[in-house]
Amino acid sequence: MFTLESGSGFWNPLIWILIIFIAFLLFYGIRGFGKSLYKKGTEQTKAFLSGNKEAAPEEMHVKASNLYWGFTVSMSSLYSRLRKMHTGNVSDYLLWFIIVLAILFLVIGVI
Amino acid sequence: MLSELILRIILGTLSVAAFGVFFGLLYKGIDRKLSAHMQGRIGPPIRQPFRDVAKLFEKENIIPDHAIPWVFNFIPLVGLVATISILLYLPLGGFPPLFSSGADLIVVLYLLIIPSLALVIGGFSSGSPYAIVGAQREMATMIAYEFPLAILIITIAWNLLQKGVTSAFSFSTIASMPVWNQVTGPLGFIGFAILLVVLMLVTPAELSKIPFDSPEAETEIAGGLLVEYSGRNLAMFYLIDGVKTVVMASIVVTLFFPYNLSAFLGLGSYEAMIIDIVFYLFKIFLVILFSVTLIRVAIARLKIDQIVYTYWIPLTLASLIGLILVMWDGVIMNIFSFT
Amino acid sequence: MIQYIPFIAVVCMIFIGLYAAMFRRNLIKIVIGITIIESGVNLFLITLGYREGGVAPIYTSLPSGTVYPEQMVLPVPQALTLTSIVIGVAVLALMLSLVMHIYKKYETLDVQEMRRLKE
Amino acid sequence: MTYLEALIQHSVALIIAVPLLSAFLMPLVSRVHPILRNIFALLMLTVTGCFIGLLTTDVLANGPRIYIFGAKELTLPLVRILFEVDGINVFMAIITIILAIIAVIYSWSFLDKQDGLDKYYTLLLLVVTSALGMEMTGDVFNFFVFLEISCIASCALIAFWIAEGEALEAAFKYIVISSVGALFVLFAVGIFYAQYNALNIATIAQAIQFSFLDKIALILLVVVLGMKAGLAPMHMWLPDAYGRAPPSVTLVIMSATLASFYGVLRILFTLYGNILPTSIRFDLPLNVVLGWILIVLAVVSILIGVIMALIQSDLMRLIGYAAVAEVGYMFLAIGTTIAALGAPYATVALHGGILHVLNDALDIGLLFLVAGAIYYVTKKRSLDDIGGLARTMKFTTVFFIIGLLAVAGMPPLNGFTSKFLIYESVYQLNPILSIIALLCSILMLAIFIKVLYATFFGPELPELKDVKEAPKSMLLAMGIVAGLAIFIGLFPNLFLDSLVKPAADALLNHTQYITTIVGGI
Repeated sequence: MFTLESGSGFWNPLIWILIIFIAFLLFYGIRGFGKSLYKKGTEQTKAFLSGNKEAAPEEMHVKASNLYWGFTVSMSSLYSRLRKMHTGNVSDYLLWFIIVLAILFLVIGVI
Repeated sequence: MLSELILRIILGTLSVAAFGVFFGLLYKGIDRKLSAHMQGRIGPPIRQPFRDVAKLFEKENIIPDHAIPWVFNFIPLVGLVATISILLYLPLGGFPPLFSSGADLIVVLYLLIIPSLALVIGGFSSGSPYAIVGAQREMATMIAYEFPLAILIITIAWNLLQKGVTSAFSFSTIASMPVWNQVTGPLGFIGFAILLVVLMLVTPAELSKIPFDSPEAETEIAGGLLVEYSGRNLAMFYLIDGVKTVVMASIVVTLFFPYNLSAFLGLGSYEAMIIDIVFYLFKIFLVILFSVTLIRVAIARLKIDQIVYTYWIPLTLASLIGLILVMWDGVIMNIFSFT
Repeated sequence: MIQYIPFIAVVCMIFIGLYAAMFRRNLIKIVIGITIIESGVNLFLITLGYREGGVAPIYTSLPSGTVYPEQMVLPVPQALTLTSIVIGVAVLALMLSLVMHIYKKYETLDVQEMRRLKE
Repeated sequence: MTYLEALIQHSVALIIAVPLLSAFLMPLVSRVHPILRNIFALLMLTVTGCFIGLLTTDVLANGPRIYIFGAKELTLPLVRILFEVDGINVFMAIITIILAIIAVIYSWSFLDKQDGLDKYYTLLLLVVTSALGMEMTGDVFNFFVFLEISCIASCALIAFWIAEGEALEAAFKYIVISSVGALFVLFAVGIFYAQYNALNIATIAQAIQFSFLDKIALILLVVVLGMKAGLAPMHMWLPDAYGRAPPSVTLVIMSATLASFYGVLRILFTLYGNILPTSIRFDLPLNVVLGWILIVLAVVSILIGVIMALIQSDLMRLIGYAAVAEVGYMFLAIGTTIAALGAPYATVALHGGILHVLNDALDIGLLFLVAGAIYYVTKKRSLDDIGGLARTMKFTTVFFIIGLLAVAGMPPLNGFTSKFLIYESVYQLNPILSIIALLCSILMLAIFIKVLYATFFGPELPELKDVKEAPKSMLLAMGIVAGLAIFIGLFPNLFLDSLVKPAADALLNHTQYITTIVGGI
């Protein structure tokens, strides 16, 4: 009754939640055997920077626009094309609307 | 009925967790020993991973200044728990899955994301520049290998669907109808062979092993994601790594080699059980040997853009070719039979 | 042929309006373009309501000799057009007030300059 | 007739009347006291919600219900304004009212320091009215009128932060796009009236012939409503408008957007339901051609939404692009349903698509609420200027993580349930569709993980040292949505069986909709 069935597969969230809950209890208990202490406020809690000096917080924080830099650079040709498409000009918005209308008109109306 | 189900869930979870952790660490030991021998070293004893975990539990559990403590502590547990939960849906040791109607291939594909996601969030929450670089790379790797993996999973299900199976994504269906028995001609066979190779190459990235371990590259970003983790939190990630190895190997075995020896040999109940479990462990060992140990000994680490390229261009193309071959499989045979 | 002229006018008006909205750079002209489209559509609706030999559907002032109610025109298109005109006025007022405010902020009416939101 | 029966019978009209009248009472009420104004808005929407609840129980038990304005019985000629309500209508009405109530709760503290709030609430209630009207009317011209009301009211609301030039720009773009679109809808209405002398959906659907003019009307309606729903490549207004409106407004505009999506469903399944299987040329049935067109546009939406969201640095705009991708998933599902009309998996895809409407509203809504909370405490839009908020905004962080996992379709949240149904049905039409859907949902995860890191993690920034947790009413609003998201994720069948399946049946079984009216004359 609580299984979501798609005809090709199934998914029962409740069983999964129970499993997760029990496993969580188990491993939380196991984790409790570990040592929880550390020396607060000492050199220990500084970020590891291979011995370099720590920068100011603003510089330590990687900015959002730099985050998937590698991905955006490797797809830069696609992005330049998409940027060109999103002109921000309201006339172009209308133009796209008319283009889609025309294509559909050709596909359904004429053919 | 309900209490029976709950009992089944509790016992199943506990036993599968024990199984996953034990064999995960054991195979890790075997893997380390073997790769050491391949490199001409003696290597650590096989029980070394168990000692590592025990030792990590005795170490200080440092929470760095820039970390968000509650996320930092919580996320390794979530990752481990989610990884364990996958094992309950897989056919282990030749037995049908414990909760065969609980989750299917698509769900498991998503559940497999959670450990990697835990690594990413843990890395991001630790506030170290190295960890952030590592987390970005892990995310990029994840996007990269999901593409061929998705193609592969959909292909297997689609092929079963063409055979008139209703639950094409169910693990028990897939295990009872091995893909090799479903092909009608050489094209399908070649297609599935390509897909098997793809899956074997996705496995090391899923487990972030060399050559796809740039998220944790010790030599350049000092352990990446895990650089700030220590003590019991690191032990949790260590366990995730071990359990995930078993999970991935079990998925490979279920998708491509779900055969059992007992039916073949015609054995009785107890012998059958034992021989199936042994055979299953052996199959897992083979998968780990080929897709983890051999690859990581033979190849050097790839850069992150090379990883993305490898998965998005050659492997995606290969799996698409596999998909097309599988789709053509029956069609070509029909053409021949018509003429 | 003569009965098609309104429809041709409708199509022409819609295309003129679209042209103005798409290729004119002045915001006011874009607004005018939209009103032209609207007038075209209104003309279309009104044209649909025309019946040969029909009379206005007003009981008190029926011409003598009308066949009731067959000759009476169904007043739906007129009602639609009235509604549409009212809505059109609201839209026009809103658009013009927006244009006014945009001119205050951007100090231009060029649609090419009004592109702070893009990508 | 008992009191309750009368209430149920008139609830159809009251659902429109209550928010409409309270919208115009709002300026008077807000003269008295601002808090009274807030309570009044909340109360009236709750009353509307109760009527919707009553109507839902009745419609699900007794089938479609008609309400004729100004007459007791249906008479010929059928030019009366009439509302017809069946499973899909009440489903959409429930989504609209949930979003509206949450928006009002949220704006309680979100906009407390702004002026012009009496007009704000008036317009907000008008958008809600128009969305409900679009979702319940049984008349194409009425649909146009409500579309225009929603367009005018939403446009004014988008320009609510009038001090920013960008808000005006977004509003102007929105109204240009919407009014041109609405005029084309009116043109299509004219075409229907010219051919069938009727404005009633059921009457037109019964008589529809698929002449050349009908083709034009179909194309106009589908493209315009697709544009209003945010289908690529006509989606550009959506990130502009969603990104610049106050997030509480975005929620109600989203309900108007989803009402347009409902319009597409109604037009395809009911209005053209009789002639969907007719072949147009080359032995290609209309449903296959139309279905594949929708699928192609949907895949383009998913890809563009996800890819463009990756490079956004403005948080609300980023979520706007994610909303485009989510709309793509819905269209993917209904495109598959139409292309494979009659196949068993088509029904599953439709269930997934309809459930995804609810999930999309909740998930994207939750993300917008979180973005609004971040804007409220930091007064910064760009992701590049914020960081380390998880230390002070614990609850908001948790809500954002829930929203992130839900929108990326991670189990066990609600986004997964509908995407699960979509993946496991569309692959039967073509495996590539499922592959793209799967991949893009993982890309979506990557995008929002980036947002999670950039806003909530990282070192404590000195300029954001003294930010506080968002006010209670905003937390309450986020909490309600997050709770709903988790609840649907854990008990999907509850919603699937009680609401989604009747809605899908109402769409697939279009003759019932027609005979309820045509048979009643």
